[in-house]
Amino acid sequence: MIFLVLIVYAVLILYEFIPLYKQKQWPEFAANAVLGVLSLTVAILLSVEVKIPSPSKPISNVITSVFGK
Amino acid sequence: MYKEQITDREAISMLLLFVIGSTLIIGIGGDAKNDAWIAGIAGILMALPIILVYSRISSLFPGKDLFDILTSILGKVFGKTVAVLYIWYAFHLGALVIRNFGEFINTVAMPETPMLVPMLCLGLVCIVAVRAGIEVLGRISTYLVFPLMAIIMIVQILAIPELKPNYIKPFLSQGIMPILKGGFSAFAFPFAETILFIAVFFSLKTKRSPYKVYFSGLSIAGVLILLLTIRNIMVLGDLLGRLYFPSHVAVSRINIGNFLERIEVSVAFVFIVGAFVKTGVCLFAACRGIGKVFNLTDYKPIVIQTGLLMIYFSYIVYDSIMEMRNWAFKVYPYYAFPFQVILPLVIWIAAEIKTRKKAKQC
Amino acid sequence: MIKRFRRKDSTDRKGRQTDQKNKSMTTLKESLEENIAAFQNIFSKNETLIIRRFQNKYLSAAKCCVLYFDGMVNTEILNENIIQPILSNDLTDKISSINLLEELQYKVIVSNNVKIVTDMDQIVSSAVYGDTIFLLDGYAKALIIESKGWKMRSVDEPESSKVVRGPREGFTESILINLSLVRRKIVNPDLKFKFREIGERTRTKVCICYIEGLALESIFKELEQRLDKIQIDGIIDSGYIQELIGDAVFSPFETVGASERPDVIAAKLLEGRIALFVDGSPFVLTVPFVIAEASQSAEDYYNSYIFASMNRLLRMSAIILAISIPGLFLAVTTYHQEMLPTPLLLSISASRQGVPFPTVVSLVLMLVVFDVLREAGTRMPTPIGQAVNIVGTLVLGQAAVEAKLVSAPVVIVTALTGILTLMNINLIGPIIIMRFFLLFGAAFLGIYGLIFAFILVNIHLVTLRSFGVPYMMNLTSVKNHNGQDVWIRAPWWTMTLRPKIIAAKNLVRQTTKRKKGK
Amino acid sequence: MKRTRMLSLVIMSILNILLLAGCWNYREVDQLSIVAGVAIDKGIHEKYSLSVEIAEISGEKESETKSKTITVEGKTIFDAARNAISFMGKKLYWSHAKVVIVSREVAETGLVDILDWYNRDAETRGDIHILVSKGESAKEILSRKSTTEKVKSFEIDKMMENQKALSKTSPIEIWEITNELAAKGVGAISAAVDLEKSDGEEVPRVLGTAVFKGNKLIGFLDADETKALLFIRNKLDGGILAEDIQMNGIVESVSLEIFKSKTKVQPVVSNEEIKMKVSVETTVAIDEIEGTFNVIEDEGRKKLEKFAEESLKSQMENLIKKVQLEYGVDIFGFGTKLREEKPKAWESVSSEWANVFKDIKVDVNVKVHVKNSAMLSKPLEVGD
Repeated sequence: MIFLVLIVYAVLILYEFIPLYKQKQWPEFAANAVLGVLSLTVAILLSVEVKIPSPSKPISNVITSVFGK
Repeated sequence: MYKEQITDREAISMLLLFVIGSTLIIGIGGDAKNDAWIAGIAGILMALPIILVYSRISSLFPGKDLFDILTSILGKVFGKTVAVLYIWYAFHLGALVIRNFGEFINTVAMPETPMLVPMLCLGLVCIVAVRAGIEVLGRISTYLVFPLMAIIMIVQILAIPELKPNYIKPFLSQGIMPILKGGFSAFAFPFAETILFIAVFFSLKTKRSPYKVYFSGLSIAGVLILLLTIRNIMVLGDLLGRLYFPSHVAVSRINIGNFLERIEVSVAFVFIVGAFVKTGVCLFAACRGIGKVFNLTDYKPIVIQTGLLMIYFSYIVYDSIMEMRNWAFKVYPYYAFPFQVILPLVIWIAAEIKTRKKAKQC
Repeated sequence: MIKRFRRKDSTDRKGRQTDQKNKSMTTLKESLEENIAAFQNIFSKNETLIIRRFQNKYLSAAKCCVLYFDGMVNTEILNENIIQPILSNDLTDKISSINLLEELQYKVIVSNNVKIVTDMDQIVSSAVYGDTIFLLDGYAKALIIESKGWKMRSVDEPESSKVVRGPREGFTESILINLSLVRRKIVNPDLKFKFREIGERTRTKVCICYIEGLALESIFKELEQRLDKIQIDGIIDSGYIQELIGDAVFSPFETVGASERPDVIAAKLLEGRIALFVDGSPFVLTVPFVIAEASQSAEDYYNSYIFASMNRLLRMSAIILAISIPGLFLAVTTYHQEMLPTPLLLSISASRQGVPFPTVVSLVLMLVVFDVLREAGTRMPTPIGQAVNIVGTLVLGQAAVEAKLVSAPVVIVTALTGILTLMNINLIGPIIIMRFFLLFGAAFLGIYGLIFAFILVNIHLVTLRSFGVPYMMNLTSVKNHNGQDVWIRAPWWTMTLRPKIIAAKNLVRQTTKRKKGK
Repeated sequence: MKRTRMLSLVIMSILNILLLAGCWNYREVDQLSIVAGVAIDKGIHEKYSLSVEIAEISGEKESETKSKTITVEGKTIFDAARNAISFMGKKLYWSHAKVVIVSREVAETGLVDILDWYNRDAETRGDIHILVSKGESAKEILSRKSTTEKVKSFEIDKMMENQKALSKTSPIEIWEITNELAAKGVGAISAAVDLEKSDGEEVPRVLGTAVFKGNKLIGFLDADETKALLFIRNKLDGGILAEDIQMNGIVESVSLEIFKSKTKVQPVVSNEEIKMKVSVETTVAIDEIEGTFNVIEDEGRKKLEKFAEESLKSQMENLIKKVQLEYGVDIFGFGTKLREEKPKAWESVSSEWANVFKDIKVDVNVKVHVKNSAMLSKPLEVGD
């Protein structure tokens, strides 16, 4: 699974980042890199089955405490 | 940047698909039981004034999207903060739709398939479409709206023998509260979600267009949703409130002469098309917002990463379908309220003041 | 990566071109023998070059020579209209010998098209194209006398698109005849022809043809620009150009239309399209091209509109079915068995007993086999082709089922899709590719995968444009008479407007709306 | 731009191919054992015993449908259904099942367990018929030799489908009975099936109705009572009324075929008292006259209509009385009608509806209209 993720991201880097780098679109490159690193981390965490906390739980807790059930 | 432009017709189709997309499958007004259709009407009525606000905001700033509007009336810092909030909302909503789809496939058709797989497929299709631009999304909506309407209508007609009109009686048996509650949840999901379209309508041609698009799109969608809700009530009766996906079960009851039966898959087509457009619009809004906040010239390069993040997020957003249902009906209306009502009202008032001032100066 | 290759290639080609240019850069001299020697040098090692020297009986100054290529010229024209008048007439009393070459051109040579030319390049290319070069001693000029006379196929019914009703002529390989075929149908000075040559080595004549006042200038300019960009050594068929000027390079869908029928081309010109004639090819290209055209047949416009609309609908639905049937079958039998009626499920189940391959594999296998048979059949001489068909359909299909290699329903599905595919002869390529795409979608996620694949195909189609015109144009529009010629063929009396966008300049096709032949 | 778009397509196809190796829900048709019907009994060792009839086609050219019945036990229905794997290797495929037969014993202990799984599971479908076996064992019914169809369950399904022309049982699908169990103010019913001797062999016969109180079986109605029940429930689409008609002291029989029947149940609330008004309007045709009475002429026809009306009325009244006294379950759906028409009155009685129902007054009105007399315009005449 993790290999698959890595392969896919390698392909993505080839076809997403390299053209941006060549065209010198730095803001795009930076934004993309930030998002890319984020998504790669999440993907790897998911592929090794780490449980990532969901934000919907706290939100729903807050709302039920405010408005009641 | 190449100026993208969509016609009114494309915008209406998109709005229509956006609104009916996941609603068809989840259903509205579950609390109100056999008065769900009244709840639907209540939801539409509640949505009308806020839709007016949305259209007004949109038409006050022709050629500008939500995020431009935010920065131009709320100032750079505050505007961008609100923009981030809307990006989050679009992102979250897109993830929820993907998740709904994943749960649907997992529950109804493919329990053995990991849920991530259908979600990934839906997400990838959306990424491809959004990367191609909002124009493509608009045009493909006009093409998909036809088979979709045809399917809905055919299924509706085929369901006529299964209808039991007495299920709809008595009216208002539960009192007015469940209806208001159901109406409110129908208002939040799906009608007021169209707030995201302000991020799309920069590409409309004329100033009047937002009104036309919002109203005709919503009225068609509203009528369709009402029709389907009434059908579901008449076919399913009391079972309605107990099902995760009422439309699916209602359609599965159809049996014409023992050969035209088991046509639930048609519902899946409607759902996929709707979910595709809805997720596409959400993804587009999120990407465009990110692009605006980071001052990018083009949002297209970040679509893939944002889309992937959206898919992953949808995977972790709920633990189970039970949580999803609870969230969709109980939590979501309140959670979405600021995005759908409070912030737009603030924006609207600020915008009116700003334009008045400008007019005076001239 | 592809770009890099292309760049390298083009520089290479330029090198060769200059090389060729140097060789023909010699200019004409006054001496006849020197000129002949120059030509012999240019066409060295070319034994089809024939040089005939002759002289007028009465005027010794009229010492001349004709050069031509054997087999390219009409020798009758050459003998009776050029050589004979110059050879045997008494030129002395008729003309002065001061400007002898022009005198000959005006008064002696009997030919419909004679030009005085000094440019060596032009002389060489016309000679190669079948004209005769006439050289006169003492003049550094040459006459080019038209004498093309090679053998040509006559105008007959096109093989690729036969009709029961409608004109039976088809284009030939000669560009001039082709142009005349269209010209005859649109007798109007607004019909414009613009020639150019493409191909560094083949010097293929290409003609852009359009109706002024109908065709969009922007599209015309775009076409010219794209033609300018072509740098290729040879054009053998219009297919080369079709691919070189097409919009979507990676798409299986054609974005340039091609037809073998003059009536079709004339009709398209009248709708505001631009046609591109290529010498040597009976297929004339049209731009812009939208997908709706692919399922239009010439006959639709000649038959009763009701029948034509029915045929059109059949063809359109055949496209959708041919793409989706294998995928649908696969999805239903392997993912959604509940969709089948019980007796059908039982019989499919029975027919699969003992078949080792999964349904996907056998479907792919059979579809490929069908395409192999189709491909084999099209290139075969007719009698052998029939044999191939019989072996393929009867023997292979039957035997495969009996040997339990595939199940009978798979064979049925394959045959059905095969026939449906052949209904739209113009779209065979895209249909086959799309079909496999949808099939894999179905194999992956059942009917949901199929729908996803379908949406992807749609996205692809929506992004396609042909010369700025959306490829899916008019498929869902009914406004402004745009949808009248897509899913159906509306009656002629209602089609008062041309399709928008394509003919944005002048939309009116008929001024009055007439009904019932009043 | 174009390149990247294409490449995302390519990535998707690569993913496809990579994952194709594990198409999770991919299953070939020949790997399924198609369940045609199921009979549920009390198990000997475990709680339930499931007898599953499996439809198969064998043979190459002259294919032949066959059926096989296997019996599995389990703690729950789903457990039993999965246990089947250990018997036959293949997984049972439930989407094409046609009937569920519940034994009397199981029905008496409660239906909910069975219905829940059937409605909850995604593979099983709600639109199949449910029957209660009058005899002890439900398995027996599936294991009898079938007469017309090769698969017993399909045959029973056909019987249920064609009941419309007979109206002696109440075909009901699982989702309907689920709805009725859940709904307030209506008691659940289902079709009943029994083994009967015919040509010296015991064959199943679908006849009568099973009546439930809550989700527990409390009794059966016979064929005629079922017809009356169907009349009141407005579920009657056909069937025969065989009427004995008395004229001048002689009794002869006339068969009337029901073409159309419409029943209106109207709750009437006056002075805290709830009354039900049942009005039936039936269109019939004379299809058989045993004897020579002229019931076709005006006078005779009026008489015939009257006879039919009265006998129908008494049948219905008897049934209502019987149900009120014996079972005390509102299988007619009066409560639902009351809820729909007079929600306020319903609110006041809903908590003790069972008791209210027992004493409720029902006013039955029947109108029979003879439409035609089939092919003959006169009764047959018998000469000397």
